[in-house]
Amino acid sequence: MNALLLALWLLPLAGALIMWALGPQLKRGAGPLGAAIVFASLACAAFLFPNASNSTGVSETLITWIPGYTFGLRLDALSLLWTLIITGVGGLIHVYSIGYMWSDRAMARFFAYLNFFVFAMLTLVLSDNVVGLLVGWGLVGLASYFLIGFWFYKPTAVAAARKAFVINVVGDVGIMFAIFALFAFTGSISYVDIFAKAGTLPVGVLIAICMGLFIGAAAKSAQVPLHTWLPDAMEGPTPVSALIHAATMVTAGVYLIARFAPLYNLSPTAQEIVALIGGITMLTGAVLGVAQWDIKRILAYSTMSQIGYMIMGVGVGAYQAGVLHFFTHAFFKAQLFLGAGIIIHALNDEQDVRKMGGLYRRMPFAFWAMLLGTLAIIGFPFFSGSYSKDAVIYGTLEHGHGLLYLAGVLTAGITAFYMFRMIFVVFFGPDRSEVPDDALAIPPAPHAAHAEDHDASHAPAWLMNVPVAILMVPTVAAGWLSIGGNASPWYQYFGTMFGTSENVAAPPLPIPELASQFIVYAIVTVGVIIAYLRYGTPEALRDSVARLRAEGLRMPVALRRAFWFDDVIALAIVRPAQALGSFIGRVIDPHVIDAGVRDVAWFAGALGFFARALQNGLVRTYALTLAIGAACFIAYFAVMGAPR
Amino acid sequence: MTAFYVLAILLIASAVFTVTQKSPVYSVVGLLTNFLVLAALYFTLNAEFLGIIQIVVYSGAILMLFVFVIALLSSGIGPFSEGPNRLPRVAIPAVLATLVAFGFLAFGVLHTPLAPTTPHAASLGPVGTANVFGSVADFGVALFTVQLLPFEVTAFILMVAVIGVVLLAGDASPQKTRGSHEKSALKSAGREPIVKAGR
Amino acid sequence: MTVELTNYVMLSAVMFFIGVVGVIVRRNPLIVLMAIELMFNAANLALVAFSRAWVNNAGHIFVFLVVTVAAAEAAIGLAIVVAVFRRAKNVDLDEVAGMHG
Amino acid sequence: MIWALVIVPILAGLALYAVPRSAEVAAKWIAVAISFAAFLVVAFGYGTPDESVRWLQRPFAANFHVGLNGIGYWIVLLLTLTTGCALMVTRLPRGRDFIAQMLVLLGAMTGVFVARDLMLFALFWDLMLIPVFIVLVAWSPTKTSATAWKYLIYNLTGGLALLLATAAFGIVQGTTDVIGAAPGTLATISDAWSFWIFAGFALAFLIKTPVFPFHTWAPDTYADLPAPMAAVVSAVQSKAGLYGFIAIGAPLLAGPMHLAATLMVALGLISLVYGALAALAQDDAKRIVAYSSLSHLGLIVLAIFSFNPIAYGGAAVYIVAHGLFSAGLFMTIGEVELREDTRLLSRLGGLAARNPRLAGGFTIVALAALGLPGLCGFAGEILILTGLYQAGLVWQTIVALVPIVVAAAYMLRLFQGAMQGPEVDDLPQREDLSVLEFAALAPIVIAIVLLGIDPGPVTASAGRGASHAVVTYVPTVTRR
Repeated sequence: MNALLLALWLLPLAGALIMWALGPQLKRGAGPLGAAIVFASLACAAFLFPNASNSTGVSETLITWIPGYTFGLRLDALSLLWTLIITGVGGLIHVYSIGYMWSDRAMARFFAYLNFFVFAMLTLVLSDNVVGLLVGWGLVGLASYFLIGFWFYKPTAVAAARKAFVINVVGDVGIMFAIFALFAFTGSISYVDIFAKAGTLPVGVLIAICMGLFIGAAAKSAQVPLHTWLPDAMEGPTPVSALIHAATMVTAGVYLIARFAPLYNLSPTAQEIVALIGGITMLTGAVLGVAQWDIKRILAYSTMSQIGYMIMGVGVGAYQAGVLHFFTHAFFKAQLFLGAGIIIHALNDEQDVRKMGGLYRRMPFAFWAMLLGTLAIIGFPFFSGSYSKDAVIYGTLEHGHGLLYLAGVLTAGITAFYMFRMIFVVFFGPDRSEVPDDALAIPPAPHAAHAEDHDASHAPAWLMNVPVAILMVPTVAAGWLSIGGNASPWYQYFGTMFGTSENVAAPPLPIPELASQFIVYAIVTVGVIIAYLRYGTPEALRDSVARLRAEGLRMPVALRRAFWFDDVIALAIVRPAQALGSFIGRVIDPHVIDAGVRDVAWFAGALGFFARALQNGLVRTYALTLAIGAACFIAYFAVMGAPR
Repeated sequence: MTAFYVLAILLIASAVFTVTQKSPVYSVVGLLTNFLVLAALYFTLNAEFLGIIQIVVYSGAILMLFVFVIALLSSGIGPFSEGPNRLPRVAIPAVLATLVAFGFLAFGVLHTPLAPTTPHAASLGPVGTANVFGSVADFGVALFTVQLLPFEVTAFILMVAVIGVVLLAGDASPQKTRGSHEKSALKSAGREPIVKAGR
Repeated sequence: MTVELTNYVMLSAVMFFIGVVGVIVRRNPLIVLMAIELMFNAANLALVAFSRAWVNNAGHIFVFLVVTVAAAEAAIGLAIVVAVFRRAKNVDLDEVAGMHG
Repeated sequence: MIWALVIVPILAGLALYAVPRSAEVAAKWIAVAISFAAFLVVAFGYGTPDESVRWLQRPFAANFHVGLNGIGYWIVLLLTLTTGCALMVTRLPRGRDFIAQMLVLLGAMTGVFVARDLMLFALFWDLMLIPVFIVLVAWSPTKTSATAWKYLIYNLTGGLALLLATAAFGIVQGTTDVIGAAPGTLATISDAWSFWIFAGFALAFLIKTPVFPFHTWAPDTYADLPAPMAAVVSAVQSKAGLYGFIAIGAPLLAGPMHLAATLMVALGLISLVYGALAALAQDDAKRIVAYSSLSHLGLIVLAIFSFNPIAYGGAAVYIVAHGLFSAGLFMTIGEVELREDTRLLSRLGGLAARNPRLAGGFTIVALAALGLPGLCGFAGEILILTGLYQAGLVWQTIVALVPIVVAAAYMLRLFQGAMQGPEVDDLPQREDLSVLEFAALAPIVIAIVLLGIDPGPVTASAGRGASHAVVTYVPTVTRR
């Protein structure tokens, strides 16, 4: 049993080390090897399912640093869910990557990183203690760093990777603070001990801990204002975006808050803040999604928005609903990214939707994949997304957050609008790939040359299509697990694992769940219709070039600059820190501190100069000095008495 | 008691005379007086052997050395004509420091019990008797038994002094020695001489 | 009224400081050497007086040693004076400043 | 056997001057063999019985007393390992002489950490300055030896203070054979004396570490020292001061340690933030590492003066961890400089494309330095900060968290500036690490990972024994 758990955890690490060490020798063999290892992990998880799918699960103690700092593994219902997604969706994306990275010479390095990521993410969710979680937290950040900066000869990729890493370190620091407080008050880092003593924590400390954890969650899960790294992270290869920046890593924040439900339940204040930030992120992401032209950035902002839903869900205390949205989102967002990847790959790395158009005819498979994903994400009835999203939206109402409810409904409408905007612009209308950039008002961008690392051969198409096809099933059906409310398999699976929030004031519900669902559907329909009127009507499709050009030129500055988040952070934090750094390094250190020391040296020299004048070589001066010294001695002993 | 004060006045007067004379010859005479008076004081303090030593060694040997040197230097070209005073007001701080030191010393001496008795309280028998405190026998026994090591070290010091004097004064003309010849050539070329030449 | 030990010590101090002033103020090396001899003898006087008061002849021995050292010192000092005179034809201490820094 | 660890390298170093200049390779391999032999002796020699020979009886008792245990054991292990690895990659003009100096340095520094007598400690403390000074003069990249003098004057000032304090300690206590003595066997020193004795020790330790505002010698020294010696000096010599606080200050002078805590915590905190910010703006790769050392070592000072057992354990881990990754950083930067003839970030870039092995090694040491969870830097950091918080220094803990973010920024700037981005055309672009150079980096990387996974043995070595006195010290009300 334990061997299985260890194998589940360590297999991807072994794979990463093997591929890293043997990289050049493996050539394209690295891809299948990496995928096989991840599926082996999945098999281990499947074998463990019967024992692990409850709130205690299986566990294993590994290392003790000092008393209280004990590390171990723990696979319970929550971590099992994540494990299955990581290895399952991860395995499919591995297969897909074989095709996507076929012509990249650094394929072994890529799969080493991917396997390392899987290992890191498993460390995160399998850890039975908060420091182990932080280790996983840092390692997934590292894997993300490696993969965003995979094409390290592109300066934009390097900058994006650094930004992602540094912002994630901000999150790490938040979790570290929570660890210190937890250890100081409970004397342990393991979940079991912490939760056992959760009730004894003072209120202020509890809020501080929850906020520290939430800073970590916000940085990892791209919550406002720590979200700016996520759109930039799209510099990485598309399978990476699908795996790390959509399906798994960015949802770690949801895992963290669900994992620490026993603490959050005790602190309504912290819950309010979490839910509020989640709601703001949800809305911000959706609004910014409207303004994007890069297909991956559209998906990135939609990811941010959807994670906002999840965070809002777990924040208000609707843990099952939030986690369900993670579950369905993992499938349909992976689907969307992989579909986008097929398009990007076929168009030789063109990512601007204005240069696409009419792809329905050229790539029907990609179209259907994207359409299914879109229907799921907007919450179209009977698709997976509708169940989870409705559960989250209604959850806010159940826990008495009317304003968040309205925001959730509104966001659902905006989501429908920008997703169908993408569908119409990409798949319908004329092919605009030959239209010059000026005609579409696309600003010229320096193109980084990275052809040198490619060879000309192309992968068989099925390598990329099969994983997408497989993902179609859960994209449609994953939500069906939750049909039937509390009696459904989904709610039974978790049971009472999350406990209940302290603030169950049980407000009277203004509307029943079914009514809420219909409200959402209505708003979604409105969003789709607006998108159709604007981008999908025959006239709109006909003069799409002119319309897209006009839209690009008339885009409000606020949206174009993504609400100035980057600018404010740069102006308020990054620049001052750099300025202070150069001030210290170039002014204070050499000219104040070192100069102070030099002044002491100069003073000693000056003293020597005067002392030199005393050494005039005249015996009489020396004798006088001696006499004065002797007088001083005599005076001292005459006054103080003789030494005994 | 009267004797003490007479001797004390003589002692101080001769000391002052010694340091104030322009010519060293007069100073030597002052110093001689001083030593003789001191020897007398030693006798009053039962230190008969030291009194004799004082006359023999100091007055007889050391002062003779001074006289010889004065004679030697005077035979040259006016060596004692002094140049400009490089430390014109040195007397003021010197006297000041001395007075301060003396004041504190006096303060300390007057406020501290120095000895259980006055020097003449313990009666020791007349000076000149054998085997009494301070007699030659008493002194000799101490010197050759308990204090033997210091005595031998003294001998060593004297030997070193003899060698030193021979080295310093025996080198009649520096130009004749090869080493110092080269050195002086080097110095006159490069830097100031250690001892400035007279004008 | 007897002669106290204090009287001897004060006499010795006076003589000593006369020597000190002599050493500092005079520019003739021979007289400086003589002033040094005065200081030696002042110290000797104090030693002898203490020795008598404590009835302990260690002081006498010390005076004996001082006398021998003084003899050595005078010999060396005078030799230096002669050596300097040979080089400089002048023994004014204000002219002999080769040790200046 | 412990004495052999000290004497053999010094004698071998002096003997190397008898080897012909042309036999540089032989000299190098002799030195490498000696270092790794010493490493093995140390590795299997934990808790070897102390060796003691009578030295002085007056004015106080002092012995030639050496021992191999506690935190000193780990530092000596680190020292022999890093010296061996650094020697393997030494490629310098007048190589034989440089290697000889490295061996002397090895012996002298081993002496510092195995000495169990304060006088002996002070003796080796000054001895270990000499090879560094000689190398700074003889292998100076500039015409002047200003850096060498700066190094020497700073550290001799500290050495003098150390010597005076040791002498005072010996006179007051009657013996200096006290390092590692069982608690409670020594008489307590009166407040007036112990304060001044501690002040002397503290000045020496703060200069050596270095801690703001005594740090300005360090960036110059590290920048001018050839990379192999910079690696060893920054890895181990800078630990002498911290070792002193833990092994001498904490057990023997608990009272003044508590008295000085506020000041020391402030200095540690300033160093921590100041070093991190200064590192952000440097162009010279070695200076980035030098300032980052200032920052990291400030954290250890903070830990030592929190008087918390967990923080002491963390300090021990971080001492070893910092030794490992700063040695690794200086070695990799040395490799970069050998290849590209420069170490200015504004000139470097894109080396990873042609130097994957160098980039791989650089990645791991840089990640350890920025405190990536799972590597040794993190293990030390989190234990220290846990202890700090537990000791009630909440605000200090929060301030100490900020440089962790800054560390990520400057370390990535260093790594990416040299290794990533587009390739720079006007660089020589020489070949990747040879197998030998890779093998020299490998032990350090392995140690970084192992220590990051399980720092337990190291925490045990320093946490409880040495810190016992200072942790349990209850300040009595003293008259002022």
